[in-house]
Amino acid sequence: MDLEQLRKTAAEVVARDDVKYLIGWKKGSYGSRVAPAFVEDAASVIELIFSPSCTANLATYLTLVEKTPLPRGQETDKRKVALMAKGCDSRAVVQLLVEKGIHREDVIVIGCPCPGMIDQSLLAGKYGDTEERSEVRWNGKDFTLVRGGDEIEIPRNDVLAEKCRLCRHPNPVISDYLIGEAVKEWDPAEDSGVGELEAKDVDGRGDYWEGQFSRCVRCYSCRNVCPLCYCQDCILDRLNPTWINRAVNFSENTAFNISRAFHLAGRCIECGECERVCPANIPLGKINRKMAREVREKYGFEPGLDPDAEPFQASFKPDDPEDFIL
Amino acid sequence: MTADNPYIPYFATIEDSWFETGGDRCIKTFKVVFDDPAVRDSWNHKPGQCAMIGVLGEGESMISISCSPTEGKFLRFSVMKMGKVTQALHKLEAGDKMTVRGPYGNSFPVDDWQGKKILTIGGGIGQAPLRPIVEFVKSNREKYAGLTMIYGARSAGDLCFKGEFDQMSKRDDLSCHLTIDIEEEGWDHNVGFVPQMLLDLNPSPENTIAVTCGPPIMIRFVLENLKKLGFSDEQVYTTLENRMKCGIGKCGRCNAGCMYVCKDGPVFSYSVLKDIPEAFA
Amino acid sequence: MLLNKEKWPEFVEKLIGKNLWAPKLEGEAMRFALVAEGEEVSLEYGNTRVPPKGTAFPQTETMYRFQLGNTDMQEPKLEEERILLGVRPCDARAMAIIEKLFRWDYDDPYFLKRREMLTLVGLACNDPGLNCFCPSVGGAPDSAEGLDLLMYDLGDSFLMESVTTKGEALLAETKELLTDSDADAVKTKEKLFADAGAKIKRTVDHIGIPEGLPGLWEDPLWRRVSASCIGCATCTYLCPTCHCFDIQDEVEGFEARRCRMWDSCMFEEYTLHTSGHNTRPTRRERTRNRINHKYSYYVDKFDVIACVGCGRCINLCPVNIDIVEILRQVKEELQ
Amino acid sequence: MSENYEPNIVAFLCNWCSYAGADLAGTSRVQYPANIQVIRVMCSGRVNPLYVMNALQQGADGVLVSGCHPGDCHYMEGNFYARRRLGMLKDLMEFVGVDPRRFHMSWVSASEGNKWKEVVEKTVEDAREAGPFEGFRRRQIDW
Repeated sequence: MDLEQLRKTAAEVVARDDVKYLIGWKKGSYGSRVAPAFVEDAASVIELIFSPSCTANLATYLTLVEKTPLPRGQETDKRKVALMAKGCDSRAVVQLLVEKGIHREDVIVIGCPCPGMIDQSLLAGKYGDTEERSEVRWNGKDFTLVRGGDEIEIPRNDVLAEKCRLCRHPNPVISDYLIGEAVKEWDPAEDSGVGELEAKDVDGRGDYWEGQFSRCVRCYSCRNVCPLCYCQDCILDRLNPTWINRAVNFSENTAFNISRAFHLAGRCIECGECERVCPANIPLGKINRKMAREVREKYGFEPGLDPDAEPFQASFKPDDPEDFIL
Repeated sequence: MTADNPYIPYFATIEDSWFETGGDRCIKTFKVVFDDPAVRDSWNHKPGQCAMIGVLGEGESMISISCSPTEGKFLRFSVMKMGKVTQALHKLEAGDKMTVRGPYGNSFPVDDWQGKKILTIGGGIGQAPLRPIVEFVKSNREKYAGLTMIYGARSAGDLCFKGEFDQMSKRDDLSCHLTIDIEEEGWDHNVGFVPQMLLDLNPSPENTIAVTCGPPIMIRFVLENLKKLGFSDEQVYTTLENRMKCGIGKCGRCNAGCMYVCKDGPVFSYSVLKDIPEAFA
Repeated sequence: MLLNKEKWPEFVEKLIGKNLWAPKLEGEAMRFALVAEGEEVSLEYGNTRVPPKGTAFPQTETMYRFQLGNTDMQEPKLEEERILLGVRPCDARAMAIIEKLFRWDYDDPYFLKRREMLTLVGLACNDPGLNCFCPSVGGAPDSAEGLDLLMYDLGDSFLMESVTTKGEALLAETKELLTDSDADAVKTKEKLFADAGAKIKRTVDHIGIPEGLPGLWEDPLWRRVSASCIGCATCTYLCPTCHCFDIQDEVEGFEARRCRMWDSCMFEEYTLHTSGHNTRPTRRERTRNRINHKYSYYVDKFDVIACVGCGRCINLCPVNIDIVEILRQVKEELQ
Repeated sequence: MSENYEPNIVAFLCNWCSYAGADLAGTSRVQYPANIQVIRVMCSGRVNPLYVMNALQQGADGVLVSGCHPGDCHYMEGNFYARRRLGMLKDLMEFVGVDPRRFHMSWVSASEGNKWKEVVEKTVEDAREAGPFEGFRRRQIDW
């Protein structure tokens, strides 16, 4: 990744009058963590980075702006937001465009081709973690961990995030600026997580998910972090009528998780954020990927690729499969 | 609310209920009496306090007690139809039961105010917590130097406790000023906003306590205007309202700055409140 | 008293019949769970993912049951004694801290009863985690506050020190497994835990923060630190001192219950009035409230910081919002 | 499973076809199992997946959604949306461990009283085979 080019482009973009800020990455507070950066002026672009730690999906922030009532006479800030987008971030942007969650003219996409991101928990598990800042770099084929004065070679598959192993679109699908060269796409690994579950019988799967969903603490981080969960009025916060009780038990947790997954069927762009942030380690990605595959195979639809597509659940084809109908 | 569990409510039967205003967000007043005679006798609230009233199966809501303890062994609540609980409350009629626990919060220091002139400035449903003061002062009129009431609403139909004002304006030991925002037929009182009316009346701050309650925007301008009239911060009281669940300082959500509205409030002197920016959020 | 590690399985065995809860691996993380017959308890863990506050303040608990149209209310029976084995000192301290709130003027019967039924057997930290900062906020890797019994891992044995009569009773019950401690053991302990304290790298300088925080009300700092917040409840649900709850009625047919469940100040609807007005409308206000509540309001009311430095919110924040970093910035602004 | 277990089925029927079809079955005195509780909705496209889940949570052992045949929808295309959405819901529920025999969808027109009978029989039979639903049903409140 050419940081020089990134910062130069970023400086150029944030200097524009019609740009509010740029959402990118900066160093985090400890270890090899990174944190989202909101860059408002050209002087701050120096803090921008792009490294294998930038696993999260920044497209979330496009729809996370709370709209508070404005004092009389003030107008909403209609300036554009610039976004550093990997392959998966850009797919989220496209899907938001499809759903008219955002408008194309409101966003500037700075495409960052992505050679694959690390999973921090895998890294910490295998190579330890430190309070002191460290850095992970791409070194062509694998990763290098720079910690203290040491450089540790890390085989790619040791710490590669699951979503990246399965990734089919590492390059941004839309962009206004492209930083560096497009990366060579790799063959997605077989989705063994979903495969293993499919091999079980329905009761076996029920037991598996009961174990998982029972742990859910309903912190809603999966909902909040998801770039495509952006309803102003979420069914989960509704009290009247209360579809899903707020009580935390297996029944309500399952209802919550099914509705979350259902609302993302045909929309999920498989960025794996829900699974990454879950403090209870529930493999939410498996459900999402299963649904994404069903949609792909049965309906021939893949979300987040074509900004002019019809939203999957708000459209139909006369010849949709109906073998399940009595 | 039993001795060992403050979350268990008492049951109270609605003796009478009537609509104060109409419309989508209509206000209904309930006059309720506790089922348990022991509770009826031991219950002792002060003007300004609130109670958690609710309907089993729907939930509870913090509502100010809109009657003075001097009125009798009953409670009055004026409830605006807003959310899940208040909608359920509005379905109740005379003879139905509601749950009540409390009284919660601090109260207006009416005893400390003896010998002073009392000025209440209310807007809309904000008159509900002020009514106990008015009633309390009315029944202990000799202990107070004066009582002036300013009360306004959007329209004549939005005024609460209408029936009581005629009688009040006939008394010569207190003055009652009503106002509505927009002129309408058959209205022979003032027309204009409450803060403006306050300026027009120009009450003297001397030996006076001003108490205000109403929509946040009204409170803001009333406080400004009181300042213009020369009221010091210590002379001005207001009440706050936030979302509440427990009413006893446990559930955490009602704080404005370091003040828990359910326990440290709802009544605040402006001298305390002015240092808490969140109170005016 | 000393417990040789060879006797450890026997010690656990003795407690198992008594509703013993200990950290168990669930998913990829540790969580307190009931230990069944014949199970091994391992104390090889940093800290549990979800704090043990749930044993006294469950995520969802029934306050009372009733039938619609009936004035009869049944309260739950909370008379089940429970032993928690391997509680970290920070989590035990947190229990003591939130107990102050649950005793504030009105006694909270549910929390206090459940707390009374608990025996907390602590385990001092030999190897604190990388985001631990307990010494900065009044704790220590071997703090006994809130515990009934504290165990120190001395390598081949546990040094057991009772803190309360409950702890003493537990020691008395298992006395045939214990040997008297000696001066050496105490010396080893002191050395070990001085070292453990020294391993903690992260620090918070809270001097002046409780008084100074309200003065930073409109500081640009809050927008800066909350910009990346996604508004989830990870930091608050996993916080051992967060105690906010919501009360909801649940109805199934004519059977109903009023129950309470954890709530989080990071949720938008937490302070949302029915009118649509929100006193904390954006993540800026909500983040500000979280920090203020822990480091200022609670100090104002109960004279103790409502943060025990367990580091969970730092470890688990999806977007690396770091309370130590926020407090560093607060301190900077104050100077 | 007890010998005399009778499944509870909640059926969401569209107002224009399936409800009329069920009506016809009734007026024609077609005998079909009485395990079914009918909820009339204006269109099968109005059936929110939450309804299906809520029914299962609150004690249904099986759920049936029935609408007009493709192309016959009173609202032109409501049942096409329903087909896509509920088809996916079925896949999803199967993946998280809900027996696929518990959820069915059918097209029954206003004239198909006999088809209605077959659909109900099939649904009840499947639910009976699957047994009482214990999955994520709201369990008795327990302290």
